[in-house]
Amino acid sequence: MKRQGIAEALRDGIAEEMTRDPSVFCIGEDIGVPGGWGGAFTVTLGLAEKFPGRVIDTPIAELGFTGMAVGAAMMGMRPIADVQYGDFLFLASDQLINNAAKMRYMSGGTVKVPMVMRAPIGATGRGSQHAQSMERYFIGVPGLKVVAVSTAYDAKGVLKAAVRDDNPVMIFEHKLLYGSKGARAEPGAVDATSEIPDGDYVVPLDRAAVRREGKHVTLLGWLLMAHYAMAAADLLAAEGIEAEVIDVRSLSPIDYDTIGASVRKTGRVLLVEEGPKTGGVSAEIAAGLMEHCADSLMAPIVRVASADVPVPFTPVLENAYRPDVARIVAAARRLAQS
Amino acid sequence: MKRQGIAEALRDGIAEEMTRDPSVFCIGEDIGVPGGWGGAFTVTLGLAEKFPGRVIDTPIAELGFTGMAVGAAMMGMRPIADVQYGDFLFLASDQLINNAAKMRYMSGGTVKVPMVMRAPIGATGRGSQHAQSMERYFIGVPGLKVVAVSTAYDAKGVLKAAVRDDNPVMIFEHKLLYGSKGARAEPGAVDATSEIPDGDYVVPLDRAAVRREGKHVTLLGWLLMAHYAMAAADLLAAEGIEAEVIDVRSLSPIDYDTIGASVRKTGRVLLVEEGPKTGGVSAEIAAGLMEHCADSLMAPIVRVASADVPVPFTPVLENAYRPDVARIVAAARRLAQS
Amino acid sequence: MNLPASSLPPAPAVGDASLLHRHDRDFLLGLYERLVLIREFEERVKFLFLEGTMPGTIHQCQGQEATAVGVCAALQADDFITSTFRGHGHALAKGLTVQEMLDELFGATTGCCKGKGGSMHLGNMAKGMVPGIAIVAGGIPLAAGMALAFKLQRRPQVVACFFGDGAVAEGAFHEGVNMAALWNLPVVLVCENNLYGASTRIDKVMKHPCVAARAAAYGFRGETVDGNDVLAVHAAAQRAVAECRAGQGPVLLELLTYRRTGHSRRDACHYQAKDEREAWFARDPIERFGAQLLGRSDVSAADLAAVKARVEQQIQTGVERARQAPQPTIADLTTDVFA
Amino acid sequence: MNLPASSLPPAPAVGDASLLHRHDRDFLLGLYERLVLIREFEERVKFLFLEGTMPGTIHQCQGQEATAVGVCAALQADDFITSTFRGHGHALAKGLTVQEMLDELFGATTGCCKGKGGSMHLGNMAKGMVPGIAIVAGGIPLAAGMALAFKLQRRPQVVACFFGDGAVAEGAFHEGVNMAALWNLPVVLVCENNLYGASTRIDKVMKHPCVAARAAAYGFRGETVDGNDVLAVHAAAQRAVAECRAGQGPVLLELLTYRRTGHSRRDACHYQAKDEREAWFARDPIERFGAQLLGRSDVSAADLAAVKARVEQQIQTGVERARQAPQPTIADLTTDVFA
Ligand SMILES: Cc1ncc(C[n+]2csc(CCOP(=O)(O)OP(=O)(O)O)c2C)c(N)n1
Ligand SMILES: Cc1ncc(C[n+]2csc(CCOP(=O)(O)OP(=O)(O)O)c2C)c(N)n1
Ligand SMILES: [Mg+2]
Ligand SMILES: [Mg+2]
Repeated sequence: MKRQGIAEALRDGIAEEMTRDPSVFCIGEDIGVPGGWGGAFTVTLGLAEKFPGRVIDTPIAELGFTGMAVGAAMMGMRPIADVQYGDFLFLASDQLINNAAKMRYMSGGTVKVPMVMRAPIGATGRGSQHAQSMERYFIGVPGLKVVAVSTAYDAKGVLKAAVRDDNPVMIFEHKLLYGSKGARAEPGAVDATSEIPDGDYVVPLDRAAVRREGKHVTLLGWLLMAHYAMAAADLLAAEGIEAEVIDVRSLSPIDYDTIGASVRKTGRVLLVEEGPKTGGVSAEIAAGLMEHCADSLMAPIVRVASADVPVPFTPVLENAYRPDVARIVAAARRLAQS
Repeated sequence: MKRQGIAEALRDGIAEEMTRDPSVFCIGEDIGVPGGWGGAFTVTLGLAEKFPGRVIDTPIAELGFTGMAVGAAMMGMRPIADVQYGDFLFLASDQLINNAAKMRYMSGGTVKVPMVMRAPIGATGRGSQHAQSMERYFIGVPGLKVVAVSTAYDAKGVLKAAVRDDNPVMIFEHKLLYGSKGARAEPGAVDATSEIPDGDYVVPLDRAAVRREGKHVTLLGWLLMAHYAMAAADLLAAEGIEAEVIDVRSLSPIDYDTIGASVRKTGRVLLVEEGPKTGGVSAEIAAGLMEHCADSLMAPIVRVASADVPVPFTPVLENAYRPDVARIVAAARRLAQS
Repeated sequence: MNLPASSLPPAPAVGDASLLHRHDRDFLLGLYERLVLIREFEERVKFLFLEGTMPGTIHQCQGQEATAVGVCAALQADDFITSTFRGHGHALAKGLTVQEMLDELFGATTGCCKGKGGSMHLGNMAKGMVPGIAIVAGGIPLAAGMALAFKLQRRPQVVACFFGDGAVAEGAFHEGVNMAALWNLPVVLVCENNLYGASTRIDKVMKHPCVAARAAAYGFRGETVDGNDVLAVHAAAQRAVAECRAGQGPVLLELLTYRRTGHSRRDACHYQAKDEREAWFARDPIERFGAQLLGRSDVSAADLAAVKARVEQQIQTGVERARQAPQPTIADLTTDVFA
Repeated sequence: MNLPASSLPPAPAVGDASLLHRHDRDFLLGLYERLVLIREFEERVKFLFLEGTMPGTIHQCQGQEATAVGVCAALQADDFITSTFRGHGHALAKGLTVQEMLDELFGATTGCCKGKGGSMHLGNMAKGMVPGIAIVAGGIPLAAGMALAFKLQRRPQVVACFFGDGAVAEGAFHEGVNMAALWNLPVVLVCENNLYGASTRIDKVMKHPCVAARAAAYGFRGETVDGNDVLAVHAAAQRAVAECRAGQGPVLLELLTYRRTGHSRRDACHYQAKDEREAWFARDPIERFGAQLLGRSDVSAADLAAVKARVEQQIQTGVERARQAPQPTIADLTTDVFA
């Protein structure tokens, strides 16, 4: 057992998978440069020295190296690719969506694409182009699995499960949760450390996690918003409102079993999402819950999300853009009383 | 007045705008080649001869020419760009989403990007990579307007409104609705011709269109599915179920006024979407309607959409993939009786 | 041969006769049979498409047969190719059967992709062909990645990546080729330069329209070859494959050729100049190779006729069976999404 | 100057002394002042960031001042530039004020982008600077499109597009540059080759790491220039701008330079070799130009000191005001999305 942050836990998870399986390798920008940072958020720090030739620094060419990861995966390798900021996935999305996700289907089930694509997201004082919540663009792509990790325990377990999965898996991570240290530390970071067991473990790619039990209202969130929802639940409890908090975690497929069970208990659902309200993952969950458990809903599902604007730079507006604990509490209170 | 199909109506609309405003020009692949096709679906046929130097054939470089359209728009031009198949938008999405959509905001309101991006979508016997319903990927992007046109009248009016709009506008068109002729005709095409008035007119970019009035259930669709919904309404009427059919048309922003009025009347909503069910535009509309008019809903909102799979080639499966009139009728019947 | 536009790459020298005598009769007749097979296959598919019995869309390669055949003849069975929307020729050259391809085009479950792929996505991994990538240039990074896998796995395989002249303008070309060059990956980058990307002539999309010359910018070797000379293609491909296997890849082969048929479906090619078409028709790869073969004492006109007859028979049988081949049921819709 | 890695582009010749005497004193002191302004601005911003009073992130250009200043001095006020995440120097060189920039960095509504842009997106359209594009190479197609607009509108403007050596590997470079070349667009493609893309050295990402040589593949002119010699940069930019205005664009200028500071924020540059850093520090663009200037009879050390004092004062005032500048209110969140 040791206490680790997400960056460390991912690093160990990658190292363990690389040790276990020689077909695993890393590919991305600035991930293994001597004297460098181990990627934008230190996740691969030291791995290049440990696994010579298996941590591949690429030119700045997201479409190209993503396509290479797809091709290598088809030939039996298990690449772990990453982009420095999720926003750059737009450059790579043709290879992810048109090739990685469809190759198995259009080959009649004869091709496998066991690759992992990691991407940091979240608004963090960098302005519009290094801030977007990208998960919405991938949950509607058949053939991709999409996961978001908000604790170090999950990060390691999901990473390992993803590496071992025979399909393309996208893992979204949040810049404020990495616990990156030193020069790469983030202002506004939130503690996402966990006790990490010593042995091997995986976290399934298709299960939500109940983080706190409650009976009045179900709060659904992921990444930073899962943490904010927990903080909100604390405050709500002081008012006598017992919120159940679920970290949705698996964004595609969505775990309607776990979430549905909660909804049947509370009858009230508040979705919390970082990213503009329109067209987000919350829309899918809201629509899906109406299909799965409309009978249990005692009030309309509510979404608390960011404003429908690009991410502003100035801290005043960035903070107003993103849901915060106060907004979650207020919305949950209204919902619980409705 | 003359009867025209969508391809012809768009062609005339573009020609009229180019005549009216010298800053309008077209940019794309194979759009103005002598002896060529006028783009993949004949929309720009003959325009290069009529407007020398203003119909620009590009190399096959979607990211590049989209970025050029953004840049030209910023300098006072009004480009109409197009991709041959919507599926190729993944290659261009960085310029659309990171630049076109954000430029105004991140400049503090000093930049304008008056550009139009047209894209044909829909499953049409071409296999997985020439078939996707792409609108889902753009409705959640603040700064973009997204429209889908299902009649020739709308196509021309929306095109003109989009050209005159000072913001980036994406227009989605459906391959089976163009009414393309000759060598570019499409098997399975549906008649989308309209009587086109002689004078100038525009269709607003933010209004849905009620296509048929009814009181038992509201069918919401766009593009091909708007036509299928109309056909379904005919069959439902024969059973005594009066369906109101709304062509959502404006996918971002969504016209909750028009749609909400219908929901308040019928209390029952069936969304029909081509494209995988998960993560589609229907999810947003369902979630939005819950927020806008939950009190009027007499039954949970239902989505009829394509299967969560890549688009299959073989006609048997492609037809099973996409919602058809029978599936819409069956779902509407169940809903009306619920 | 004269190319009308002066800005085009120089015409390759006329076929090197010595190549003909380096090979034995069976090998040469084998190449000839593949060429004829592709031509007849394409002609029959065109007919079936136009008559309306075959579904989908088509992008065909009549006139370009020598590129596919010449390159694939230089590969081993366990080497790979990647292909495009225009992949029928590549597939036949890499050893896919007429039957599995026709079944696929008819949407049958016995097709090489169970009917889920279709004309633009033909492939068979067991035979070393990745399903065609119909996104122009989309196969280039993919092939570079396959080659990276071979290198990391210390396997001797190479991958030949087919793409068109039009693909050279795409960012994917640039990114994929640069990394292949950087890491000396075993990928033969085969540009089938048929002078047109869809309806657009190459000189409208490249100011300096020699594709092979692009290799130098990335620091590796490129070569322009007469793509309508199957032996020249084969020889160039053999050199390239050998370099790749020796860890000296990649190599860019620009194969000059011409599409005799429409870009897709019913395209009448009005954008191709008449004199250009005629000049290229006069150097049809199959006629030329047939004439060359007859210059050998051990090949007769009857041999060539026998090849043609055999091929026609094979295709005829294939079509009859494909028309009867089993169609999928709705349960098949949701299989094969995840492994 | 010696570059440690033999595969790097040849070092440019030492500054051409004749250039110094082609210009008048005011022009030269003006250049010097811009250089010093950028350096002092960056140093102050770094301090503010590290002390924690300035929000956001920073990408700075200490050591590269001569590229921005030399290029922008060759432009007219109504010419445009596009920039990157590393845009402070470009902005000051194009005439943005210290105040509007500092206000932006402090997130104030009086900033050049009302605080909505931030360090990576500084710009001011009225002064000919598009907000910085922080997607590597994303500004290249954009600049080509701006140049296309100038051509279509028959306006005499040109656009100078700044990007780094790292951007050359991106598809956007390839696609944008190809079209700029095809259509002879008036865009000066300014590659600030500081030998590193983030932590990655150029020889790890290009086998043939001469950026200027890339132009030939696209059929236009490229030139490598000593990017730490402001007069050489200015002269090259003037030639390029003249060609562009004459309809003979584009031109690719590769400006060899070096980043003295971290890639971003607190980066300590451990990936830069010590001897390399020292070699480049010895050719600091400001010190060199200062020494050159003192070689003129009409420039004294006191002149240079006066420049520095003026700049420091300007920045000091700017910082004081920026700290007090009005912050947005929540109502501003949803404005400026649509025109
Ligand atoms: C990314 C992308 N853009 C556009 C198209 C549409 N398209 C299909 S084939 C083609 C022309 C390709 O030309 P080339 O690469 O020379 O191949 P050829 O058709 O000559 O075999 C185009 C533009 C596409 N399939 N993919
Ligand atoms: C598309 C994209 N990929 C990656 C990054 C992350 N990133 C920011 S700057 C940078 C290095 C850029 O190098 P170069 O172009 O040489 O410019 P320099 O930093 O040297 O000024 C990288 C990789 C980015 N901003 N955009
Ligand atoms: Mg071609
Ligand atoms: Mg650099």
